[in-house]
Amino acid sequence: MEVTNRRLDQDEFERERQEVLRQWMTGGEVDLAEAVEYQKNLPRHKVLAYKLEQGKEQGITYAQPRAGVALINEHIELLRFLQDEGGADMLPTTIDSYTRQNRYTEAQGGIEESRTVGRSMLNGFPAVNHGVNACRRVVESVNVPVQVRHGTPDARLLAEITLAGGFTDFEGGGISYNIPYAKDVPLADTIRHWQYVDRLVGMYEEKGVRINREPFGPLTGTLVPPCISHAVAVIEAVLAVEQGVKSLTLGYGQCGNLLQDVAAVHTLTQLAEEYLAKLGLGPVSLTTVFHQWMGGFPQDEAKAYGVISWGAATAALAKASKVIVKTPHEALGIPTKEANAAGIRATKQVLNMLKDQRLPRTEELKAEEDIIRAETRAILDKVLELGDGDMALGAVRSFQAGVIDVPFAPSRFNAGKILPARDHQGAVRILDFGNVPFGQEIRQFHQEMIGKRGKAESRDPSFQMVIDDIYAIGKGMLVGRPR
Amino acid sequence: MEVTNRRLDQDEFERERQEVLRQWMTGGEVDLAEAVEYQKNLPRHKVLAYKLEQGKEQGITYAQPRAGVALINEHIELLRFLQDEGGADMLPTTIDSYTRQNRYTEAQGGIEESRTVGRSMLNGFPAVNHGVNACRRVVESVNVPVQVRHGTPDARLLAEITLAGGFTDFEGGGISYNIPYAKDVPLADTIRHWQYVDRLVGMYEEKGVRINREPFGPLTGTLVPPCISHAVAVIEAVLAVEQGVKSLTLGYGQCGNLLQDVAAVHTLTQLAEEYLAKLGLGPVSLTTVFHQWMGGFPQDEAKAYGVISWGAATAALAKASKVIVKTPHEALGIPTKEANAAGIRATKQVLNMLKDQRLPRTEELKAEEDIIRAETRAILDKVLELGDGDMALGAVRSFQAGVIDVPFAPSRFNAGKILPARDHQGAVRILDFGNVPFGQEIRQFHQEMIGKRGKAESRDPSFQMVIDDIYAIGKGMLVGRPR
Amino acid sequence: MDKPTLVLGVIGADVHAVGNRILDYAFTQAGFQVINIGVLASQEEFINAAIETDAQALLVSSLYGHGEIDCRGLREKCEEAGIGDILIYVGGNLVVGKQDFGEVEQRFLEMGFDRVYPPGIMPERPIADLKRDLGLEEGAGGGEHPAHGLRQHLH
Amino acid sequence: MDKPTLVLGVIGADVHAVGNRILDYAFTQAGFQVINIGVLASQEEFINAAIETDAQALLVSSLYGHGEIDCRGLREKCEEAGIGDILIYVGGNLVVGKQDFGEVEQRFLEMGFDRVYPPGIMPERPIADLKRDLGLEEGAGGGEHPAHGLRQHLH
Ligand code: B12
Ligand code: B12
Repeated sequence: MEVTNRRLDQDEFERERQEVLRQWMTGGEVDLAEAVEYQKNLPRHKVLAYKLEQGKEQGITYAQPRAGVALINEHIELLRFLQDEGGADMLPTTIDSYTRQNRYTEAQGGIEESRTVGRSMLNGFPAVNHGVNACRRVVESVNVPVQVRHGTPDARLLAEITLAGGFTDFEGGGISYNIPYAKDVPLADTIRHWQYVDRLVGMYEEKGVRINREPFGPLTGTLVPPCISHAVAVIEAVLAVEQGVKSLTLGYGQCGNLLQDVAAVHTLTQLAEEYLAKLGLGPVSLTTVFHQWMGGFPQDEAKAYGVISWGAATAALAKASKVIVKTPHEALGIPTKEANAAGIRATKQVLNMLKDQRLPRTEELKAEEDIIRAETRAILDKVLELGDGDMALGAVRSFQAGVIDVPFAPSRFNAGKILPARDHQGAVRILDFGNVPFGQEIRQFHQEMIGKRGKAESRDPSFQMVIDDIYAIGKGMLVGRPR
Repeated sequence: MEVTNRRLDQDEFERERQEVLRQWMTGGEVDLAEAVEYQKNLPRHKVLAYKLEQGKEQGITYAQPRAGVALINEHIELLRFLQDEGGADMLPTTIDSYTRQNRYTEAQGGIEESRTVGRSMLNGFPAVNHGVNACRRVVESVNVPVQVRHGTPDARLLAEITLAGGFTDFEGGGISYNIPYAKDVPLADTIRHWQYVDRLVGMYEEKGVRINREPFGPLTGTLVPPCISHAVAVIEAVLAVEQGVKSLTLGYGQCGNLLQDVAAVHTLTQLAEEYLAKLGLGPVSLTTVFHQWMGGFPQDEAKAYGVISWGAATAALAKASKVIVKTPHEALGIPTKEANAAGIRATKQVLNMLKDQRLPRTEELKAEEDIIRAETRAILDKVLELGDGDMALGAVRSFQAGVIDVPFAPSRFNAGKILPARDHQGAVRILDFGNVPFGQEIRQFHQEMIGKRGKAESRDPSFQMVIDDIYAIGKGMLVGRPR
Repeated sequence: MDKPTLVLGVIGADVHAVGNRILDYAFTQAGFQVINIGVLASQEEFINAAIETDAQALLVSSLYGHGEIDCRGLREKCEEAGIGDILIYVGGNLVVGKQDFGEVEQRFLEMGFDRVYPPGIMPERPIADLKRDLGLEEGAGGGEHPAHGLRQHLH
Repeated sequence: MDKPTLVLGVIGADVHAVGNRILDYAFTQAGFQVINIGVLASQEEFINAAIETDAQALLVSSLYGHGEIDCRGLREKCEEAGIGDILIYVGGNLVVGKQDFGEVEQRFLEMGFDRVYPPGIMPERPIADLKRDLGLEEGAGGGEHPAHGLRQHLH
């Protein structure tokens, strides 16, 4: 399949839509006109895009958890708990892994088994199997906006059902929900599937309903250099806006070095605006989401609180629009609702305390911003070049060529040649560039930064250093020093 | 009594010493020559001064808890637990409140009752009652240095017993352990009593034993502006060095605004060096201790972790030599050993992650440093003026005149006219100066900063604002905004 | 009518002064005459101040953990001094460590306190309670609070 | 002597790839021939790879919580395929949520796994275990690990 960054043809979309809605029986519950009415009747405080805009004006960083269980009542109970006991500003519905792979029959099995054993056997909420009305029950049971969070390469049916079901925000994208979440799915396919999702959102938009879209920033969550995730975020923003999306939250996963993380948040929307303008797209409303450290966590809960709080502090100092919260159970398993609420409360304490503080602009911060901008532009300009000016085509070809390369990604459509490592201050740099198209200056910068660390540790940078960095935070460090 | 900053006369000291050692029966166990031998035989890694110097070279921020219970075995068990399960870099022995008031008979009652009911009825370890050998058992039971932490206006006997008992660090000072810890004790008396303690430390020093001294930085722990605690810390440093102390750790209690806190840590030893040099004292080894927020804590443990972690982050970014750790039980009561160890682990996770990061020097940071320096000098120069060049005399007269004024202090020898309040970014400023001798420029700065906040909150700064700020962190905020 | 008078202080070897200052302010604002004997206050100081000022209530703070030891016998001493019926409230962090508040309350009620407050209580509730217990609130009389009733019963 | 061969993969709809990459590296470094079938691997893929390469062990990862569902029947399928005696290790975050590991281990042992590892295990222990279970370590034989013994017993 070839894919280009053009708005989907309406007739083609309608034909495809009929197929999509037949993928599982609950597809029959979707009626777009009625869904638009339903969405329009939601009070403003339950619409994520409005809440984000409000927060942006007031300089607030919101806190949002991840959460989802197999059964409806239990899921509602969970969300209410996170709202009331955690103080979540916005809620999620995290989708289970079978649904993410469109394995609805297995999801059904998981639902039934959960009923039998009396605990959730699924790692999320199987929204497709539950259907439109169940989703509405969820949305109506809480007082804050609810977003769909998942990791689904082909999320067309999931989008149909959850948007008709009253969710006002939909995470993911054709790259960010493929490369870290699939092994064998061609990128052109998922980009095409996500054009469908974005087009659907565009249709809601045209009928007066604002749905926010959120490309998944952290990718594999493990030592992803900001330029890589920024490049993906910008591409997904461009693709979404082309399909008529008007409200986007761009994501970034904490790396752990304060300056690098703040610089990353600062540059993220700037770069998106830059490329949207360059391609004649927009205007759109852009906000940011900061993910607390997405890689391996310490098992000890007290240490996990330390990691969580440091993420909250960075998000606040960077003035991200919202922060996705981890929990003290992270290293062990899906959190109990109590542990989840506790993660939110620790986060909000820090966010509130830092609400009116920000990291002052310094030479060092500016230098980090400059390098992220230069790196991201180097990648994105190459993407446009490879795509003959088309971002979709360019994205597919860039992954083929390793121009974009996501560390540790499971997809065979990802080159997997890049190797990241931390520098002496813990910023994530690149040890092996693979085919990422950096000029001499940028390469030298990375080599020097990692070189300094190697010197301090009296060892040559190697894959062992990368492994040490992967384990580091879980072992209570940021930089994986040799013992 | 009048007190001057002169080294105590040796004969007078010896006479006084005989009296002091007779204040409680355990005084008879002290034999200075033997104690010096004992101290000299301690391995270096158990001597706090050496550990601090080592850390300073390596840019490490150490973590130290507070802890103490009534009975010896339980106390040892507690310290071991904090060392092994918490990873404490250095240990405390926190003294109970009866001992702090020299009420050894009541302390004895507390010991006995603790034995009977099987839980500690005292809020600390009654070291005087337990005596020299018990202290040595404590010191010998652990692998890291142990410090005496208390709040004792007259700590002469406590110092005699604990230093002979192998503790290598002694917290407190004639001002910092009077004004926040007493109601009716004249300042001249406590300064004089602490000259004794410092002289005792000086004698150990002269015999080749290095004992570190740590003035108590946070004072009342509640919205104390940095200039006030810095002025006290510098005075106590000067007094200590005059008596022969060679190793000092100066303290500061977190206020919560990152820039102000980092600026405070940066300026603290600078100012001490400046005044020591001015008075022809030194050289001495100076390090810093940063106290995680010392005022009212949130009751919720998750929120408390947030406060604790933010304190750890600030300490690390400021590169304090050590940080005193709070626990998730802070708002409720003396922590269990588990809660105490958890506080240390959360702290160390953050310290380790930020070990190689520091807050870059910016205009804003420099401005905060400048204002703290200007304020502290204004106070200290007035102290010297009032004391005709003598810091001890000047301190007494300054408290009388309200030139130094500690917010919310219980002592009637403290003017109690100053009122602090937070500015819009949460930095602690001064709303009512009382008699603190600031020039027009500094006054205007504080008024403007608090004024801006008042404007944002549409209210005039008042005592209600101060109350709101006192409650704020406990309620999950930094700045006490009106509801 | 004269303002109702209360004696406020922090008992024992306790120096926690911040809450004391706020309580002073809040009860004064609420229309009480506050006799604040400050920190490090002995049982005798509370009683003497109450007798001298003809106070209707003692507000005893204990933050530092020795509250149980320090408060023992206060009711009896009041009785001996002829003010056995005075209201006595106690609040703060009354015992060493994080203990179940229900049990702590029970212990202090049995020691003769009329009302016992958990850690970190805001002034509003004790102010309302005191007004009610002193019969100052419209249509309200003392004793309907279960804890208060219990103390009456125990004595 | 040929290198001992093992099949490594992440079972079910699970895409967690980082641990897989490290295990690949670590077991290769330790002298094994690693056949890495990657993430999203079905039971059939494990078995086919094992038969094709004549592997002595399966190293099954499950991180995402559905491990219990995904792993059920694997031992039986191996038996049907004629490799019923192959060593099967499993590790990762095997179940949904933070559960008592002893119970989780028991459940997987009963499902026919030889060794079951708790979350976040470092490669050193499984490498040593596998060497021992394959009789590659000097003076060591299989089966002295209690868990291993138990599985033998259950089958
Ligand atoms: C990074 C990460 C991700 C990344 C993965 C990127 C990628 N493609 O690899 C992203 C963000 C995409 C992701 C997605 C999801 N994740 Co995830 N993820 C993690 C995280 C934070 C770290 C995993 C990791 O890389 N660790 C580092 C490596 C080196 O360690 P490891 O994987 O544990 O492997 C080591 C050992 O366990 C052991 N080991 C592993 N397998 C085996 C097998 C054998 C035989 C042996 C001997 C040893 C062994 O050896 C390895 C090397 O030391 C963990 C939590 C954590 N651990 O902190 C959650 C976690 C595994 N994820 C989880 C979940 C639920 C999901 C999602 C469903 C999303 C959600 N609901 O939140 C999706 C699932 C997608 C899917 N279909 O699989 C849960 C699983 C819950 C549970 N079991 O109860 C966890 C535990 C987080 C949590 N507490 O909720 N995740
Ligand atoms: C600030 C502080 C200090 C400062 C006090 C400065 C000063 N002179 O005021 C300093 C640093 C000097 C200090 C010293 C000590 N402290 Co201190 N301190 C605190 C802290 C952090 C805040 C107290 C505070 O000001 N809160 C704000 C005010 C507004 O709230 P409040 O005091 O609780 O009062 C309110 C209510 O409780 C209520 N209330 C109080 N009394 C009464 C009475 C009545 C009748 C009513 C109705 C209501 C009421 O109304 C008040 C207004 O809302 C608390 C922990 C916490 N709460 O977070 C520990 C705490 C009280 N301290 C404690 C201890 C043990 C000590 C020390 C012994 C040192 C040590 N071992 O760590 C010494 C004791 C010295 C002494 N002899 O008393 C413990 C007590 C433990 C326990 N009960 O089990 C606490 C709980 C900390 C802890 N978890 O270990 N402390």
